[in-house]
Order: sequence, then structure tokens, then C-alpha cells
Amino acid sequence: MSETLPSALKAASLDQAPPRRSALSTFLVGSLGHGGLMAGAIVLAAIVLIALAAPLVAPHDPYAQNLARRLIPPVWDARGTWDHILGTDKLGRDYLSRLIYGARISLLIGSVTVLISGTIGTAIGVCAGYFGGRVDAVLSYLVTTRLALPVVLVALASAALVGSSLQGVIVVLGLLLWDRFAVVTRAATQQIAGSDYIAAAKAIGCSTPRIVLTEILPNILNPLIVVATLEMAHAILLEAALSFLGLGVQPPLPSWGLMISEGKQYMFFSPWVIAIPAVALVFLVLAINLVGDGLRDVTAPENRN
Amino acid sequence: MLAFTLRRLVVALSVAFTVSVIAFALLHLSGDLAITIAGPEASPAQVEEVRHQYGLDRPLPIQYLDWLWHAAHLDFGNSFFFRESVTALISERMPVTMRLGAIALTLSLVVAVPLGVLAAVYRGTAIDRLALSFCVLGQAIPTFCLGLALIIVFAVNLRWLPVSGTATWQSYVLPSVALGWYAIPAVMRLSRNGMLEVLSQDYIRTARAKGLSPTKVVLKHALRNAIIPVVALAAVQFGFMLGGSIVVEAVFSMHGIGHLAWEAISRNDFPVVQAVVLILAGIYITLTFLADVVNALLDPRMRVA
Amino acid sequence: MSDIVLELRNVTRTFQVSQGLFRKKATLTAVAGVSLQVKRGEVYALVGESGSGKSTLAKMLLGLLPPSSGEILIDGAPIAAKNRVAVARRIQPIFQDPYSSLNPRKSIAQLIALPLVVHGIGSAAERHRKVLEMLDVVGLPRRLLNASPSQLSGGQRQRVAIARALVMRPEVVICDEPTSALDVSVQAQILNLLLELKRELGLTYFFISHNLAVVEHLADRVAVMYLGRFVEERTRAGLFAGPEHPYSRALLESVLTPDPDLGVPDTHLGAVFPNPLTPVAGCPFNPRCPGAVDLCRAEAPPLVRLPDGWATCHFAPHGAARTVAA
Amino acid sequence: MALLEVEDLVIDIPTAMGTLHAVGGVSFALERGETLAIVGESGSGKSLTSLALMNLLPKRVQRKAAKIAFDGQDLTTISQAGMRRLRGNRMAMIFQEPMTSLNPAFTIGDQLTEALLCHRKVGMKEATDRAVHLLEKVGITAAGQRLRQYPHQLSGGLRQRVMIAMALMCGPDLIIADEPTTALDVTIQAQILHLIADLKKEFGMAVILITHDLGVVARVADKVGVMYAGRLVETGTSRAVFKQPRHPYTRGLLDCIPVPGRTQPGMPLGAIRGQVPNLIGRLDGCAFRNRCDFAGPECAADIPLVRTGADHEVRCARLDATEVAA
Amino acid sequence: DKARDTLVYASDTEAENVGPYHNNVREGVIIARHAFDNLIFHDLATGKYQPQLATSWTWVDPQTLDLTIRKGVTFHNGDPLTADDVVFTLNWAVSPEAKVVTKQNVAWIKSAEKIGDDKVRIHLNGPFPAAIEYLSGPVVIYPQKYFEKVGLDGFAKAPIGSGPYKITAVTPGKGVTMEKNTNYWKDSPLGQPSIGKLVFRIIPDQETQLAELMTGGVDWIWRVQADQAKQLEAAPNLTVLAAETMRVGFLQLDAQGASPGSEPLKDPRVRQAIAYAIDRKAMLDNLVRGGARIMNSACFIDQFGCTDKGVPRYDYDPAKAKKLLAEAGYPNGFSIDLYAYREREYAEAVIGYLDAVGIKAKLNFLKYAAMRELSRANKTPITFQTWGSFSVADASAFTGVWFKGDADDRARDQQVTDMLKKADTTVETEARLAAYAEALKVIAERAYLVPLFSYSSNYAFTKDLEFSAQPDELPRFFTARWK
Ligand SMILES: Nc1ncnc2c1ncn2[C@@H]1O[C@H](COP(=O)(O)OP(=O)(O)OP(=O)(O)O)[C@@H](O)[C@H]1O
Ligand SMILES: Nc1ncnc2c1ncn2[C@@H]1O[C@H](COP(=O)(O)OP(=O)(O)OP(=O)(O)O)[C@@H](O)[C@H]1O
Ligand SMILES: [Mg+2]
Ligand SMILES: [Mg+2]
Repeated sequence: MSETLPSALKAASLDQAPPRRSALSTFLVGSLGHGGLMAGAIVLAAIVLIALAAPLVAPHDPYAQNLARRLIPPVWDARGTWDHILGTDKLGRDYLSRLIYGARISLLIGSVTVLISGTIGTAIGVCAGYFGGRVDAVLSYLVTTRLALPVVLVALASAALVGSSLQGVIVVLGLLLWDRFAVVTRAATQQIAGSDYIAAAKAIGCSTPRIVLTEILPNILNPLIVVATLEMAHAILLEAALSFLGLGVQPPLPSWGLMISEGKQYMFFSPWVIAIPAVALVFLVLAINLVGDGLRDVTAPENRN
Repeated sequence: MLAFTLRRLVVALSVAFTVSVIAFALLHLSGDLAITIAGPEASPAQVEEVRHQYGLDRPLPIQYLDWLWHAAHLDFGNSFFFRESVTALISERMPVTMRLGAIALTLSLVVAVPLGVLAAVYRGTAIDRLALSFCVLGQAIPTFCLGLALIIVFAVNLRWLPVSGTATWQSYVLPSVALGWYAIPAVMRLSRNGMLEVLSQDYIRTARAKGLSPTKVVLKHALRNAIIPVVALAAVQFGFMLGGSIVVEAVFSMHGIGHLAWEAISRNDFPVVQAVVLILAGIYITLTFLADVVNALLDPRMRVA
Repeated sequence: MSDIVLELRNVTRTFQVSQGLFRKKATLTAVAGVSLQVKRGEVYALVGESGSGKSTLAKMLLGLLPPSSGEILIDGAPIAAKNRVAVARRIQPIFQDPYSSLNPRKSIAQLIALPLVVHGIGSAAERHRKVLEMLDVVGLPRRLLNASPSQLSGGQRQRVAIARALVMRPEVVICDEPTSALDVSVQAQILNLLLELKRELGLTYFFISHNLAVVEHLADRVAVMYLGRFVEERTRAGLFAGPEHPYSRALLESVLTPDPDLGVPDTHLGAVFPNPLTPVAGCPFNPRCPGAVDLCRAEAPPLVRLPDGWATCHFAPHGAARTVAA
Repeated sequence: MALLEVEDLVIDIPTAMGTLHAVGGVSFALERGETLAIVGESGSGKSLTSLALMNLLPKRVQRKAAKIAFDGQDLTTISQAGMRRLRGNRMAMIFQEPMTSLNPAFTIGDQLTEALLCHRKVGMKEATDRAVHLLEKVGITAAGQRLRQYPHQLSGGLRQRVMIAMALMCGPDLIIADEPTTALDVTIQAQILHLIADLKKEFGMAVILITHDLGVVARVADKVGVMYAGRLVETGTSRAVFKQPRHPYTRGLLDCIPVPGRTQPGMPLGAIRGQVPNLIGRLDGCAFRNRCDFAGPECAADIPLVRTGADHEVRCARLDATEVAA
Repeated sequence: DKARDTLVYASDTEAENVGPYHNNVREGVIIARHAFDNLIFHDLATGKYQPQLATSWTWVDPQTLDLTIRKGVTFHNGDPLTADDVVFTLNWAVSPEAKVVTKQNVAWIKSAEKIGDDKVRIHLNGPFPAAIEYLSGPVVIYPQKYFEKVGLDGFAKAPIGSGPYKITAVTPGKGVTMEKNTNYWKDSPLGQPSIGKLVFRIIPDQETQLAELMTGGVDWIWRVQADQAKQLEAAPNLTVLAAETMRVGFLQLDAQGASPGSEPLKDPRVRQAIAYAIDRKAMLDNLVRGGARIMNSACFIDQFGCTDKGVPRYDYDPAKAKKLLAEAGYPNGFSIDLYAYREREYAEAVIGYLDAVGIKAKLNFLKYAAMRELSRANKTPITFQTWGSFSVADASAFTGVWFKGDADDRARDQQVTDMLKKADTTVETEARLAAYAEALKVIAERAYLVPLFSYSSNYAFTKDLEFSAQPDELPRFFTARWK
């Protein structure tokens, strides 16, 4: 049945004698003990490394086409060759190389989008949470408005307006995906703004920017990082959806979403064309989500001693 | 309660107003409307005539109010592409999307809520881990990949269900699964977390101390409180689903408003896009408003707020 | 310079409590017309039940909340005229909950040094020296310098909070229930420390508590607060020898000393609970007062002066004889 | 035969860093109509002990006992269903947090009648009548209307009364009250304690009162158990324990609290140095020895409870020394 | 579906308007052929023109054509089809307010008049020998009374014709339903329709079409990708048919440099370089296949007047392309936008080839209508176009659209326009051929567009269906029947 934690526990469990493990080492121990987090982190790290070292690890030029050698199946197929381990696409481009370069694009989209949306969302959330009152009402209404707009549709429409391109997709997604940041940081900030150490900082004479930057921000970092990872996955998936619908990244850039979209026509007879980027995408998103979930578990207050 | 409702109503209306401004801007950012309406071969004089005829030479605020007035009467002008009333186009496609969304939502609630409750009640056991893994995996699979996979397996290979279209109820099964899938993790997590939180509350301990059976504790005392956020989320999810149905409708060639909007975007048919954005936002706003009210009804504490 | 460091003149603080957009906002009077004077070097204690406005008053003294009306003076100068930074150098707080009053992301050294940093006092080395000094003063081992608050016990944390409050050498320390979250054994340590520091540094305490036993041990003067008002202000000895206000009396009776020969006292108080949103006519205490009569329900009680303070009650037993009516 | 007999109750909690021995070998017996108070600092295992009696411990917390017998029934082997029949029926519990211990989604009436409807074959009407009756008993006026109210519409003191009424619904033989007054103001605390004492007399129930307030214990308990680090270090009649405390910890505690009239205002209070030990890992000997002035090498061994009087047992290896000091 | 006597055919594009004069997509042409009648019938088997609605026709002079209209034909709503309807249709189609989408189809007509009970005279704007071909293709006859009653918008929703099938439902975005016209006039050269119901379903996705075909959701699809077509042949319940079509794929270059970023294209050397850069043979062999051919001229090689003799060829030569680029002042290439609307992989292959010579092309993949609009608004530097000439087997149906100064002419080369005008109006066959050859040569020299190849169309349909494909990319379901 449920775990009913005696309310005194929170205080009691804190009230133990030093020396104890530092926050960092508890975090590390927690992380190492968290299977999902570790698995996710390893896969993610691998993908990031491969993406960074793309020119070194990619066996071919991802853009070099050779129509005479199109649609070669991967090496595990009887007709496959070791020259093209994952086969070639419809234009005879090496699929493995495209996949490797595609990782760069997905990660780029994920990280830059999160950077933009995170900045916007955090600014909004912290202001709303800290100042409360009217500011909060206005900013909450902003968030509601944003939530009322259907993301895919607005992203598609904006992409159509600004012209679909890598930069366009990043900017559009960055300007759209800040809502969760705002909601989470707002809640976290509200909680912190009411705590005595903020009152203490004010009583000491700290300026508002100082309070926000040194007292509040570090303390909402955990949820922020968690949201950032999850939103990164979200952004990558959305880009894939936009590319799938034809208004995302444009060819010949090897974005995974685009590769899936292009591979769609071969899904009945050469299913690997679509399966390979789809699996890669699922893996990446899965890894990021695992890391995000894991971080949430590890940094959640009930798990911190 | 009345005051609460009215306050929420004001927020809803102001959000709707903002969305309408955005939708209006969308159309006017898409290019010179007079030229678009007059057609590419029109002479400058003809363009001017169209401009005058459609009132496009008036100041923007006036145009906006005029448009808003018509939009409020569900008159969204004519489609650039079909040269037909947008309202007619949309009302013809709306039932498909609504049906799709409703089935998908029901599906995801039916799966996710019990799963979340079970996971919470059996926290830390295999059931919980299974449910959570299912969640993480679910989130990582892009809707369109899932849709395609469903087509290959259930429509093409097994031939159980139709590939596309909206002819029979069977046509809705696969799309609803693909669409509902997306919401399952969110709903499940929320019911699980809500349930966990409620189960750790003191009043659950009180209920158990009264000698109530575990089922009664969970179903009466816990669920009633845990379900409240799920109600709100269900409404939000329905809004998101209507927005997310673009992808699903595209994959399954269903002629709903998502598909209409997508095609309209690729044809630069912005009156349609605008209307769909506005309608989806309107539905979202209405639903969240209703959810707030229902929440308030469910939670006696909120009635005095 | 007079010996009155802190003075409140008819200070009122109200909150607008929203009850819905179209319903009128209700006015909650958290502090109603409070006047007081704190002398340099004394311990001025404030007792009262939960929600009576003690913390609100403390926040106003700290400059964290502006009063709705009335004046707060430090050394005779209104604090509105000074800015928060200037106030901060002279008045410092110690909060109730040592778990939430320390930023968990900072080290002990950073926490204690923060006031110095904010006010730009000293070089880094000097600040470090001061921090070490403060650790000694509050009796914390130096090895905790780089520890984080989560590694400390409640008592240790409260010491850190005290060190932080005192590092700027303020004149007045506002203690808002500094020991109520602590176990008795730790409470004793902290109370001893506070008394010791007061002696050594010549501090003035504004000490808030709901524990009359603690107040008796610490205070020079005691004010009793009920529903935002002061109902009695006396010297310690006077109050504990003979409380004039029935609420003070009930408070005093409710102190449960560990004496197995005594039973649980019956305070004869009513069970009606005060709601600051719906003020009662007459004496605010009348719904619970065992001796309330019609007069109490009709008229606000007068301020009754006593040799060692004052009380507000129609029937202050000693006051009646020696009153200089308000 | 005693109503409740507990022998060698052990509660272990597996944690990431090792097993936490929260309660180590607690034994006591309770007669009908008797009040046992268990007192100890935060984290000493009081709440877990009480939850263990009701078999309401969180799942991963492990309970072991040589014997837990309630009115002749062995609770260590009883089935879940059998335990449920006892809970709320013959043994009831009052929790510490009146604010959160009531379900906000249901009316007072619903929550009050629930236990009765569950355990007895009674109709709604009958249950409601009893609820009204009990609400009036605990001093709530207009009880009939209160039944339709939701918890958030009541103040803390009222809610705690509702909690008490709820525990009384089935006329239990034993009531376990875990810090029933800690969250309340002192005047209300006195009222509630008074109420419990009255009700106990009226219904002839046995009460286990858990608290950290020595004052409360001294005033209401027949028997006292002092807990430290998961063990009972001293038990006996309230008179024996408070008049002749023998364990250094009990003495330390008693010295810590300021008592109006007894402690000298402004003078240092007695204090227990050091901190509570970490309960994770093996604990040998006296857990208090690192804070004890009398500690000697013999304290590192396992120490039995030593009977020092008719109704007085102490777990100390240096009784000789403490006697001299007394 | 044979059981329900309903042929469901699917295609990916939707006509913005079912009215034959108001769309220029192939799907619209197909519907027009089924629901409307032409005046003259072009028998592809014999290459001869035969009477259809016109029982006979005579050239009065090179600019005047007299026709006798058949009696006894009725529109689907029962109204008789008369000479008045013919006169009305033609005069309306040339009027500016009709806003006919492909002007070329009717631009040769000056006016029509009724010169007898069943006699109609068409006045031409100038000599136009291809007139008969147009009358047997895009020019269909509308019912005057009905059209005047419902207007253009009403007609789009419920069009009425006289053809072998009547349109019963038009659902924008979804498709069109047609039913057999049981009263179809007896002697029609089209023959009598056999299948009871035709359902045109718009399925934008090739794969969905394919899946639907495999699972029996639709009976007939076309434009199946060469790769898939090969695989589909193995399916037991399907027939796959490959045939060359009149459709020609080409790159249209904004030689005027009017679009953003199209400055380099003003230089003919750059345009030639683009032509040299593309390996058309490789594309043909690997991507297109199925009997398609490389095109060197700006028309379909089998059209009357179309020839590649004496026309310069741009065989794959990346080195030369680079050299030309360098000469034009772009040794490092340049970046440019490329627009396309179908066969994305062809466009991508082109981009790959351009990339190899240093031209960084960015693909913009749009719906046809959107792309056409952008192109007509001078916003597309390079467009990957295809043109099926409305199945008109005359070179004018190609060159006339792209080079005669109309909306789709992005070269705007007056000299070329004049040469084509001359060719279009030359009556004498040899002279006409020579005129076209000369114009085509100039077009190719200046490389206004880069012809790539003709298309092959792969049809795939259920084995139950007896269907034969024609090279003009115009499926005729009225001749199809169930086995
Ligand atoms: N920001 C605020 N907005 C609205 N009401 C407030 C606010 N702060 C305090 N109050 C109200 O003012 C009254 C006094 O609160 P205050 O915190 O000063 O009481 P207190 O005496 O410190 O109580 P406690 O002993 O529980 O700390 C309470 O009724 C409280 O609800
Ligand atoms: N669910 C749990 N998980 C881990 N440790 C626990 C749990 N419950 C209790 N503990 C630990 O067991 C010990 C005893 O806890 P308990 O709640 O019984 O103390 P208490 O005496 O009731 O304290 P308080 O006076 O604060 O209520 C504490 O050290 C606490 O940290
Ligand atoms: Mg307070
Ligand atoms: Mg406890």
C-alpha cells in the first residue's frame, strides 16, 4: 500500500549529524544507482560524440550521390555491402554517413531551441513567480495564450511564412516551446520566493536582480535542467514532424525527420530506409527522456537527504 | 463559485482575443492579400479594385474589427484556393477531427488513468516499472512513425483495418491509437504522480486508521482527490490532440481540419489556416475553462476561491 | 541619541484578500494600530497566538513590508526615509525555520559572508576572517566552513542564521520564533547562545514567541498580541506576577510545566475562533472571554495604564484601581 | 490481563546507506483506562512506534516484535482483515496534523460516519446521530450544520476536535494520539488536552499519548516512557519519572526547559551537548553516551532496563553515578 | 471494387476547381474527359480526327472554322446540347472575366458565332493549324442555361456536362464521385461507359495510395514510383503497366533574374552550366525508367512540331559546367532556391548534381498551386516543372505555355515569342516544322529551360480491371471494364 511518511520525518531525517556526503556525491551515487539515467546518459553521450566527430567517423560524404548505386540494402541483407554498412538511399548516398550527420542536425535543433525557449520561459516564469500579483496574472495569461495555440499548426504556418529552413525551424520552435519552462519555473520560483532565505536576503539588503540571480536561479536549476532535457526531446520530435509534413528542414540536409519522410515511399518494399532513421530518432529521444526522467528522480527533493 | 466562473471567463475571453489578433496577423503576414485574391495575372488596377472591394485599404484595426465581427459569426471569408467559404469547408471537416480527438482521448484516458493509479498503488513494483518504461518509450516514438507502423502491421499485413479514409468506424481505430498514444504518457504520469501525492497525504493514513479496506481507501479517498488534475489535463490534452491531429490526419489521409490546415499551409491558403488556428484555440480555451469549472466543482476547497 | 532604538507609532497593516473578481476584496487587518518603543539593550518580547500578526509586525520592522499606515522609527528617524540597505545594517532577522532560512545552494561561508558582500565591506580576506570569527562566536566548528546547509543539524543551522544576522553588527535583532522548530534540548542551546551574545555585543532583541516560558526566561518587557492588537504590554515581572488581560491570563495558565502534581488547567475560554476577516464589535477578545459582558460586546475597551505598562480591558482588575484612563 | 502488551518491538528501515534502526526493542504494557505518554525528541521513533501498533507502517518499513497483544489478540500474526476490523473500531488514532488529516473532498459528516458504517451494522441515520452527539461532546456547537461542512471551512482547533470525535465514533478501547496538540496554540492545546482527559474518564479508554512536550506528559499521563534514539530509556509512573528522574537524558531534558518561577530568567539553561546519533548501522550500548556527562566504558555494552522503584525502570549503566549526582 | 461496380481511383493532387477551364492539373483533365464532350475526337490509335459533338468541320480560311453540331445529345440534366451552348462556351472562355487558367488553350480563338441552326463558326486570332487538336482536348462544351443559372462558383460545386460520366458529388479535399451516364449518346467515338461508378479519391501520400491498393481500398493508382512498380509486379492481385507519357520534366530558369537571388541566371553561361551539370541519363536509368526518354528540346518529342534535330545538346559534363561558371564569374558557385512540387527525389538528384559543380541549391517543396503562384509572381529562381501539354499532341501546347509571354513565361524573350507565334500560325506543314525547329534551337541555345526527360507512368490496378493506358497520360475509364 501507500507510503505514509510521518511528517516529522522530513525534519527528522534532515537532523542528522555531519559529516555526510556532499550534494554532488549524493547526486553521483544516486545517478549511478539509477539504471534508466545511466543507460540514457551513455546512449546520449555516444550520439553526441558521434555527431561531434561526424567528419571523422562518417565513411562517406553524406551529400555525394551516385544514382547507379541507389537503395543498396544494409549489410545484414544478402544484397548489402560493407562499403555501405547501412546501405544507400534513393539517390545512392551513404545512409550511415547521412545518419551520422543527421545526428548533428537533430542535436543542434534540440539544443538551440531549448536555449531560446529556456531563456524566454525562465525569464517569464521567474518574473511571474517572484513578483506575483499583476505581473503574474499578465504572464500567466501569456502562457495560457501560448498554450491555446496549436503548436504543430502554428509552427507549420510560421515555417511557411518565414520559409522552411534549419534556422527557421529552430527559431520557430524556440519561440513556441517556452511554455513548460515558464510553468515549471514559475511554480518553483513561487515556492522559493516564499521561503525565509529570500526574506533573509531582502533583509540583508540584496537587490532584486541579485536575489533572482544568486538566490532563486540556482535553486530552480534542477527542475530547469529536467524540463530542458524533456523539451529538447520534444523539439527534436517536433522538428521531425515538421520535416515529415514537408515544412521542416529542407533537403539535402540529412535531418532524421526528413530521412523518415523521404524513406516513407519505400516503407513497403525497402523498410530499412525508414526504419533506420526512425530507430535512431527513437533512441535519441528515448535517451534524452531517460536522462530527463532520471535527473528528475535523482534531484527530486524526496530523494535528497 | 459564480465569481470564480466569471473570473475564469474573463481570462478565457482575453486569451481568445489575443489569439484572434495572432490569427489575424498570420493572414496579413502571409503577403499582400489584394494581390493574392486578385490572382497572379491581375493588373495593378485590378489589384487596387480588389483592395477596395475587400476593404483592404482601410486601417488595420478597422479591418481587424470587421474581421473579428465576421469571425464571431463564424464567417471566415473565402478560401484562396477553393474560392469557397472557409466556414463551409471547416464545418464539413470538423466532425472527422472531433470524432478522432474524442475517440483518441477516451482511449488514452481509459488506458492511462487505471495504469497510472495501478502504478502508484504498486509503486516500486514490477507493475510500476513496466508502466513507467511504457511511458518513456511511448514518448519517444514519434506519432507519424507509430502511424506508419500501425498501417504496415494492421492494415497492410494483417488487413484487419482500413489504411486510410473516414468511411467507416473502423477507419478511426488506427488513427485514434496513433493520436491517443501521444497523450498516454502525460496522462499516466499525472495520474500516477497525483495518486502518489494523494496516497502520501495524512488523510489517507486517517482513512486507513479507520479500518477501511484498501480498495475503499484508494477508490474513495484517494482517487477523488487525484483525479482533479487529470480532469484539467484531459481538457488540455483534447486541445493538444486536435492540434496534433494534423500529423495523424496526414498519415492516414483523413480529411479533417488538421489535414485541411496542412494543405492550406502548403498552398498559402491562409484564410483557412487562420480559421483553423482560431477554432482550435477556441476549443482549447473553452475546454480549459470548463475544466477549471469542473475542477472547482470537484474540489470543495476551490469553490470559495 | 535617545535610548529608544525602535519605535512604532500607530502602525497598521492591512491585506487585500481577493475573494473573487467580482466580489469586493475583503480587507484583512493583520496589525491594527500598534505602538511600541524598544529601548536599547533590552529584550522586547511579543507573544500571541498563531495568526495574530506577529510575523507581519516583524516584517514591517525589517522593512520587508511597508505599513499601511503609521510610522516606524529607528533611532528616531522614520525608516521610510532610509532605504532597505540602510535598514539592513542596523536590523537583522533570525527566522523560525532554520531549514528554509538558509539557501541550500550556498556554503556556510558564503551564507555568513553574504551581508558583507552585499554591503561591500572589507576585502575577501577580511571577510573570510570575519566569517571565521563569527563561527567562533556562535560556536560552530570551523570545519563546517565549506559544508552546505543540508549537512547541518537544525541547531547548527540556526547558529548559522544567527552568525549571518550578527556579522554586520546590527543594533537590533528581530527573532521570529527562533526556537519553535527545534527540540527542547537544542532550544536550550540556542537560547543560551542568544543571551550570551546579547551580553557580549550589547544587542537589542525583538523576540517573538508563542511560548510564554521562553519569554519569561528571556524578556525584559512583554507585549501580548491578539488579533492584530496589543492587548497588554508589561514588564516581565509584572506580567508573570499578575496578568491584567484575560487573554494574557489564559496564556499564562496554559503554560504546562512538567509538574506531575498538577492536572490540565481549564482556561474557560470559548471555542469560537477569531477570524481576522470578520472583525467583532466591542472587544476583539469578547467571543472567547470567560468574563465577557454586554459592555465588552458593545464597546472597545479603554487603554488602562499600569505602573509597569498598560492593558486594554474593561475589567483590568488592578488597572481599575490605579488607572489613568486613556 | 493488560489491554495492550508490547514486547521487544523493533522497527528497521532499509535506506540507501544502510538499515536505519528506528526503534530498537521497545516494551511496555497498558491497562484499560490508563494513559501512557511516550516522550522524546524529534526522530526518536515515537510516531513509528504508534503506527506499528496500528500496523500502518509504510510498506518498506519492517516491524518485528516478540509480542504485540491487544486484548488477548496477537497482532503480530493477525490477518490484514482482522487488523482492519480492529482499526478505527477498537483501537483508534488521532493524528498530529489536524490541517491535513481530514480529506478535503468529503464533508465532516461523511468522514465521521464512515468508520461506524464500516464496522457496525448501523443505518445512516443512527450514524449521523452519533456523530452529532460526539461533536457536541467535544464542544462543537451547531453540530448538525457542521456535518455538512468541508474541512477547509473549519479552524485548526475545530478540526482537531473533529478528529477526536472521529476516533471516538466506534467507542474504542484504545486511543493512540500522536502529538495531538503540537500544531495548536497553547490556549487551544490546553482545551484539547482537557477534553481528552475528560473523555478518557467518561469512556474508560486507554490512551497512548505521544508528544515531545514534557509539560504535557507530566500533566496528563499515568505512565511515562522516555524515548531516545529508538529505545525507551526510562519508564515509570509520571510521578516517579518527573520527581526522581534517573536517566541522564531525562534529567538533561528537564533541565533544558525554562519553567516560569523555577528557572532563573536570563541565566543559562541546562543544555545537553552534542547531537542525536545517526541511527543507521549498528548501535551498541547506550546511544546517549557521547552526550552524557557520566559516560564510562561500561556504557558501550548492551544495557538492560533496571528496575529502580516499584513502577520505575531505567536503562543506564551508571545508575550509581547518577544517584550521587541527583 | 468489382462487387459493387465501383472503380475507386486515387491520385495525389486535387483540382482547385472541377471546372475544366479552371484548373490545370492532370486530375482535372481526367475528370473533364469523363464528364464533358469535345467537339472533335482525336483517335490515338489511327492518329485521325473524328467527329464527336461536331459531326463535321471545314476550314473556311486559315482563320475561320465552321462546324456542324450533332443533334440529340443531352446534358446530364436533360437539357439538349445545341449550337448555342457551343457558341456560349467558346465566347465565354475567351472573355477576360472567365479567367481561364491556361490561356494557351483558348487564346487562339477570337470569337464564335452561330451561323445556322446547328452551324457554328469560330473566328481565330490568326492562322492556327493546331486548332483541331485543341478542340479535341482542353476545349469542352458547357451547358449555357445551367451555367448562367448557377454561375462559376455553383458550377464548380455541381458541374454538368454531356460526357459518359456524370459528376454526382464534389467534396473539396476528398474527391469526386461520378456515375455512368446511361443516356450517353449512342454513336460517341468514346464508346459507352461500362463501369457503374467512378470514385476519385485524393490521397496525397504515395505510400497510402500503395497501401490502399494492396489492401483493396482503391482499385487503381498511377505514377507509381519506378522502384515500387517493380516490386508491385510480384503481387498476385495486381496488374502493373508502364508507359511513357507526354509529360516532360524540366528546370525552368528565371533568365530575367527577377526572383530574389536569381541574378546569376541572367548569364546564359550559368544556365548552360546548369544544363551540363545534370546527368540526365543517370537519372533516367535509375530513377525514371519505364520507357521514358531524354528530352533535349522544350517540348515532348512526339508532339507535332517538336524536334531535337539541330538543337544543341547538353550532355553531362561537370567539368565544362564548372568552366562555364568560372567564366561567368562564379568560380565558387552560388546559392540559389529551387522549387519543386512532385517527384521530390528527382529534384533532390538535381540538387545533388548542382552541388557537385558548386551551385548550392536549397529545395522548397510545395503544392503545385502554391508553387505556380510563386513562380508567376517571379519568386522562384529555379523551378522543377513538369508539363503534360494537356495531352495536346502539338508542340504549341508546350512552347505556347512557357514562351509566349504569358504568366508562365519566365524567359520573356520577345524574339522567341515572335518565332513561336510565327510557327503556331504557319499553316503549311513543312514550313511550320521548320519554324518550330528554329525556335526550339534558339530556346536551347539560350538555355531558358533545361529539358530533362519524358515521364513514364506506372499504373497499378486490380487484376479485376481491364484497363489500357495511352501515351497521353490520360486514363480513360469509360473504356475500362471489369473482367
Ligand atoms: N501576504 C499576506 N496576504 C494576506 N494575508 C496575510 C499575508 N500575510 C499575513 N496575512 C494574514 O495576516 C494575519 C497575521 O499573520 P502573521 O503571519 O503575522 O501571524 P503570526 O502571528 O506570525 O502567526 P504564526 O504564529 O502562525 O506565525 C494572518 O491572518 C494571515 O493570514
Ligand atoms: N518512511 C521512513 N523512511 C525512512 N526513515 C524513516 C521513515 N519513517 C521514519 N523514519 C526515521 O525513523 C526515525 C523515527 O521516526 P519517527 O517519525 O518515529 O520519529 P518521532 O519520534 O515521531 O519524531 P517527531 O517528534 O519528529 O514526530 C527517524 O530518524 C526517521 O528519520
Ligand atoms: Mg509567524
Ligand atoms: Mg512523530
